[in-house]
Amino acid sequence: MTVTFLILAGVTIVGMAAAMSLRNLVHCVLSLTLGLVGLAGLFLELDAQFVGFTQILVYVGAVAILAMFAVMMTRGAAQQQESRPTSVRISGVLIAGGVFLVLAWAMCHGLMTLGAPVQPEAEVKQIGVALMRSYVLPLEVIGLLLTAALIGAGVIAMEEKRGAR
Amino acid sequence: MNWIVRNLWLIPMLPMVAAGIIAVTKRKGRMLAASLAIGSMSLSFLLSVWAFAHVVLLRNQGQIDLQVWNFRWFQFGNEWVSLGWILNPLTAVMVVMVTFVGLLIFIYSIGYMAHDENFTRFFGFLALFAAAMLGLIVANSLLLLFMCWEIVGLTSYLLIGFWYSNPRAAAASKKAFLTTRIGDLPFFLGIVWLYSKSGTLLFYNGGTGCLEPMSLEHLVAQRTTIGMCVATGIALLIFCGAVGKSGQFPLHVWLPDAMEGPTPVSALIHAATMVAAGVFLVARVYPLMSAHALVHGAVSTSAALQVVTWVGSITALFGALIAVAQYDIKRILAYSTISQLGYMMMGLGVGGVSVGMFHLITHAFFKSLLFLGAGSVIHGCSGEQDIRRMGGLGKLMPFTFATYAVGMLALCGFPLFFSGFWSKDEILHAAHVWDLSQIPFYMGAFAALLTAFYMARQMYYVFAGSTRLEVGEAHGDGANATAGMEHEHGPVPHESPAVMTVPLMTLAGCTLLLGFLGTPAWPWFQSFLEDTRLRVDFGAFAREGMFPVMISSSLIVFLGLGLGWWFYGREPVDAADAPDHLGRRVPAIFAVLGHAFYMDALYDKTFVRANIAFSRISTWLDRWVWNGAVQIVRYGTLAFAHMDSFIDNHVVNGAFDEGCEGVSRSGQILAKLQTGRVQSYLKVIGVALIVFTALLLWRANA
Amino acid sequence: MNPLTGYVFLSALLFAVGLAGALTRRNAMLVLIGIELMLNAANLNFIAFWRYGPHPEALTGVMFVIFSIGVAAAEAAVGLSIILAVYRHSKTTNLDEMDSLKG
Amino acid sequence: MNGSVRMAGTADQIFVLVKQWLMGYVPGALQPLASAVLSVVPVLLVFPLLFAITTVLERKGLGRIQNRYGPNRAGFFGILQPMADGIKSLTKEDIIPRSADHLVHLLAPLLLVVASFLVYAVLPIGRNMVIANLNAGVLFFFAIGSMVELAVFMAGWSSRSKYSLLGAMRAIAQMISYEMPLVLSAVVVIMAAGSLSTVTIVTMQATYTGIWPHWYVFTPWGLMGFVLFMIAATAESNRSPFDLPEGESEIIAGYYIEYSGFKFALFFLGEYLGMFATSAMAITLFLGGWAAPFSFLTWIPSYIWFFVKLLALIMAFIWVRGTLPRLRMDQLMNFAWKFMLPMSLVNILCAGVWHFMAAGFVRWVVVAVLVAGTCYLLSQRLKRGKRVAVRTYRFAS
Repeated sequence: MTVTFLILAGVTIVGMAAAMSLRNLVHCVLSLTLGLVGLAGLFLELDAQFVGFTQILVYVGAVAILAMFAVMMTRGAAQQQESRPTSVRISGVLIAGGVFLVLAWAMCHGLMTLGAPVQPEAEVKQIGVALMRSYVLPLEVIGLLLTAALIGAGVIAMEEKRGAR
Repeated sequence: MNWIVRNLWLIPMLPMVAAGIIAVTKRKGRMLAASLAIGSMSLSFLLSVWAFAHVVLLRNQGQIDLQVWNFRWFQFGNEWVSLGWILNPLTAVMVVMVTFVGLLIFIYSIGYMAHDENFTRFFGFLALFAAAMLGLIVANSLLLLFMCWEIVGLTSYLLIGFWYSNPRAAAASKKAFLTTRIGDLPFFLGIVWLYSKSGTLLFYNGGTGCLEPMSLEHLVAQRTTIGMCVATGIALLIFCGAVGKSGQFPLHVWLPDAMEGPTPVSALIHAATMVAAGVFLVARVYPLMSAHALVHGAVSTSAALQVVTWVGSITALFGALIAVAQYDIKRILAYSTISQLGYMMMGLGVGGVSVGMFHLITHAFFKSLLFLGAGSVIHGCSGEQDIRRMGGLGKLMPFTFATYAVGMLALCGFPLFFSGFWSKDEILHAAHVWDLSQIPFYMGAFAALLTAFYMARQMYYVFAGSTRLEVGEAHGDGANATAGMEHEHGPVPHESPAVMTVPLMTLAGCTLLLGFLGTPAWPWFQSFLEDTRLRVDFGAFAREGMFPVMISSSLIVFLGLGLGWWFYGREPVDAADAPDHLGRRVPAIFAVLGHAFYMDALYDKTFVRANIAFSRISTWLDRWVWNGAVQIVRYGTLAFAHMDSFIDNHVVNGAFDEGCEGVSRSGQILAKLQTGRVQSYLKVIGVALIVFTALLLWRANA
Repeated sequence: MNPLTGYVFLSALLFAVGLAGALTRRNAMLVLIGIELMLNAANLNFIAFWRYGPHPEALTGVMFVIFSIGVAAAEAAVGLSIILAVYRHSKTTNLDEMDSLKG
Repeated sequence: MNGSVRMAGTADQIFVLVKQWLMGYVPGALQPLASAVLSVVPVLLVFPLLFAITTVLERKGLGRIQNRYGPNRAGFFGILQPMADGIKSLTKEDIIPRSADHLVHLLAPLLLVVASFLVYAVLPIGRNMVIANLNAGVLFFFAIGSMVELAVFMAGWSSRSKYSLLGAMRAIAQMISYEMPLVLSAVVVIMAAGSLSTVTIVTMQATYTGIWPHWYVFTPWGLMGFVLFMIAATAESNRSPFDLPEGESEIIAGYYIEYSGFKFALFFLGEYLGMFATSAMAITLFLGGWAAPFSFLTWIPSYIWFFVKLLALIMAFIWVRGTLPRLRMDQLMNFAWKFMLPMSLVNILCAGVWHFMAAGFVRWVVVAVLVAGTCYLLSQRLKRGKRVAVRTYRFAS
């Protein structure tokens, strides 16, 4: 339980909580980015360099920007009607809290019996070799999925021609 | 095994590949198509020369000169179907001839077809034809031979109908295709019969091939129900194929009509190579043809060969008679081809492979020379084909005239210097010494007389006298080919370009020289084909009636030429519509000959009519008998269906409707939970997660 | 305390935060972001268990996270474009108003 | 490390030695922190100084290209011009639009500068001179580099001005489009070196055959990769001819139009730092990093070589800016998606072919033909249907 962990955890939690509670959508996305950077920091802290940098590249470089574009295109930043009945909000938060409690309970009882941690070797090269050897099929599948998602997203978001329907 | 034997398939495959590439070439790729076709043909020619040299070398070393390369193609049941190729003197001679003549005609075609918009397609077909023809020659399996045989027929169909917008060309191509098919059906039956009897279609396969003694003995030993031996039956069936393809007597009608195709096609396919395929086929299966004699030894000529001889001699005389009274320059040559093919068949029948094949080779050269010359004439006269409208071209087209004269003299069999003399003389001599009958000899001799006569007639009509060409009356095949050149050249006949005259001169040279390979004094060709010792022996002329036959045939030729001069050279034809000099004297006979003995009309009245009547009967049967049965079945089905639908409506559907009602009612109840709001669903999932995890943990702890 | 516990607790907390957001917010985009958060919480778990698990050399956790990031990227792209399409159609990104399948 | 320090000359390793000497005076507990500070501070000092030099260099260079003088009043030959600019921007009023989102408006330039500085962590400036030798160094570079887009968006959005928003949207569209060829063109080097570590990549290039170095730019795919990388880098740093997002004549200054004073200067700094960083990355990946161009020149300290190459690339940037006209938006996008992307993919393929073929002349010819042929075909496709003529200058002479 190092200081670094505490700082990063704090940043992540604050960022994510802000992302879920702020009123302005752009602020939400920006704080989400902050939270994700904090999470990437946690990955680095866990010696998973490759995953950490990939996290930044994908989430900050792509997903956040994509969300920004979506916000701008749906004028989400302009409309600020967050007037939900309090009962809905409370029930939602209660359920989330319940889930957290259950998970925490599970952790307290389940898994704290692991041995001493080994310093893992996660050289980028090893990851690459693993991706190309034992995980080559999932890699191909994910490539196909991403291609399909790229095309599908383009098709869905494309402006419909007037009178085409 | 020598490289060339293993890779003999390259010879047909190169033009095949070229044809494939040309098939996908755009119409504009004229130069590409021509160069591909000619390039592949040149390579094939080189390979053929190599193969030829290889065989000659083996022969000189005295080694066995029949080499085969067989492989298994596919399996059905326990049987393997094998294919293969063969290299022996017969193959070697034929591939060299076909590739050489083909190459020259390809080159000639560049000039002849220069103005045709389907130039590319033309070369594609030509290359495909060459591939199939070469495949036919190198095939060591009757099956492979038959496949190539059919492709050859197909390309012939395509090329005769090359100008398919011309209805006559379309009809001619159809006629050619159907007529040859009539011959191919018995051929195919013969193949099947042979396979069922001998179990293999390979010609030679180290002792187990169908043309090898073991199999032949087996075939001869068996008898059919009518008492004929099996070998003879099969041989006759195969010969039917040859009759169709080589335009022998009953099935010759397609060949004159095939002249609707472009002239290079006529030269290549319908004079030099394809029609000779029938002759080649008989030569190839000669052991089978002569099997009876081979085994029994006593009788010198087998029944099959007798049939071949008679059919050949009748055809020879028949074609020559008709050719006398034709006016179309290409039709004269076509009937002449029929006649000469008859000669070859006769030669095969009476004298064996070498006699027939020698005439085949020499004929290929001089007849393609004549056709190309005729093409040059047609080209020069802007598409005119009627000899009555030509005249006086000797001065205007000197090269064509000179080469045409060489071809004509060779065809007539002018003594000593022309190849036709030696090969025809060989046949006549063989017929003379035939021990069964003298009639084929006399028929052949008369045909030779007629040949000299009609060729002289044609020469006088076309090249002598004054020009009778009429402007703007062009018709026939050249009309298409030269449609665009009228304004370029004008109506005055002109010499053809070098790309056309050079092949002519090459062929003329060959025509002059080739005969010396097979003179009785130095019969290199015969010895090459039949594996006998070769020596120079001028004494051979004196052998057993050789000299008298030579003298008499020379006299016949001179007589024919003289008659030609008497009728046509003495007083030159001066008007296009003047009646024929011979026709004036014996109009009745001339008309019969001019209509080719009314064979087409006869077929029309008999076979075609019968066919139409039969199809009418078939239609009637179809409409009333078969259709009635179908109707009965239909009503039965309908009745059954009505019964079925009754059960369906009242029994099955009733139960199903009840079930559906239940589902629908329960669905209405459940639909109340379906708010359409994702988040409420998510909430349910969340609660479920809590509950189930809690339960799980509770159980685990308890 | 075991370092793993901290990470796992953090992950559970992040999951709960994401879930709370997904449950309470009305804007479809924010719900999507909440789902992304839950996914990332799971990723953190994977990495933590890989790091402190008995067989880190197997790289299973890392691989899982790499593929999960790929899937998440695809999901975000498709999800956001669906939101765009819906917005273009019904002029709203409010989930409460998107309760009809009829176009 | 000591071994390699001794191997190279003292002049080469002077900074490393000084750092080690200073570390000797630091108590053990503070060692990591002190080491980090001692590595970071020089970078924080040197590159802004380079920025200052570059501004004046650029203005003089552009002036020369455009037949005018450029700054020549402040100091000798205008050498003090950056100082004057800095003082001016520091003392200027910091105007924030009333409707702006204040926090985001403030954070945007900071994020830009921080991200731009962060990437220097993995750039090897000389032998043994790198702040952090990360396993995934190249990935780090691109990951942090992608943060710049966020900063640009923040700046454009928070200003509440249509020009800045338009500029930001253009900039992001452009940066996203060119980020892909940028990364993909770097992949060839990663394939060749078999490592994502910048230090390893440079070390692999710092060997020689005879006097010739093994830089990746001296292979067909390396040359093509370098060209693609530099084009994409130009677009990434929003410089001419890809300066649509801040095209002065169209949308005034793009996303930072509403900034003034020191924040404006920060944007300027961030952009130049980004340009230096991508140039330095290009040097690291393709031009052998700090390695000398010939084996007999290795006695010159490695960091000098690095800065010489960096300055050369900066000069090239200035030259390009002075000579090429700005592209249109559709041209920009067409070029990115129809030329750069397929070309970089084919380039990867070519690198693979290179890897699996036996070394020798044949490999050279095959790969060169592949690269050049694809390049030609793609450029022909791009040019299809367009009239392309040589530009004539009627008044320039």
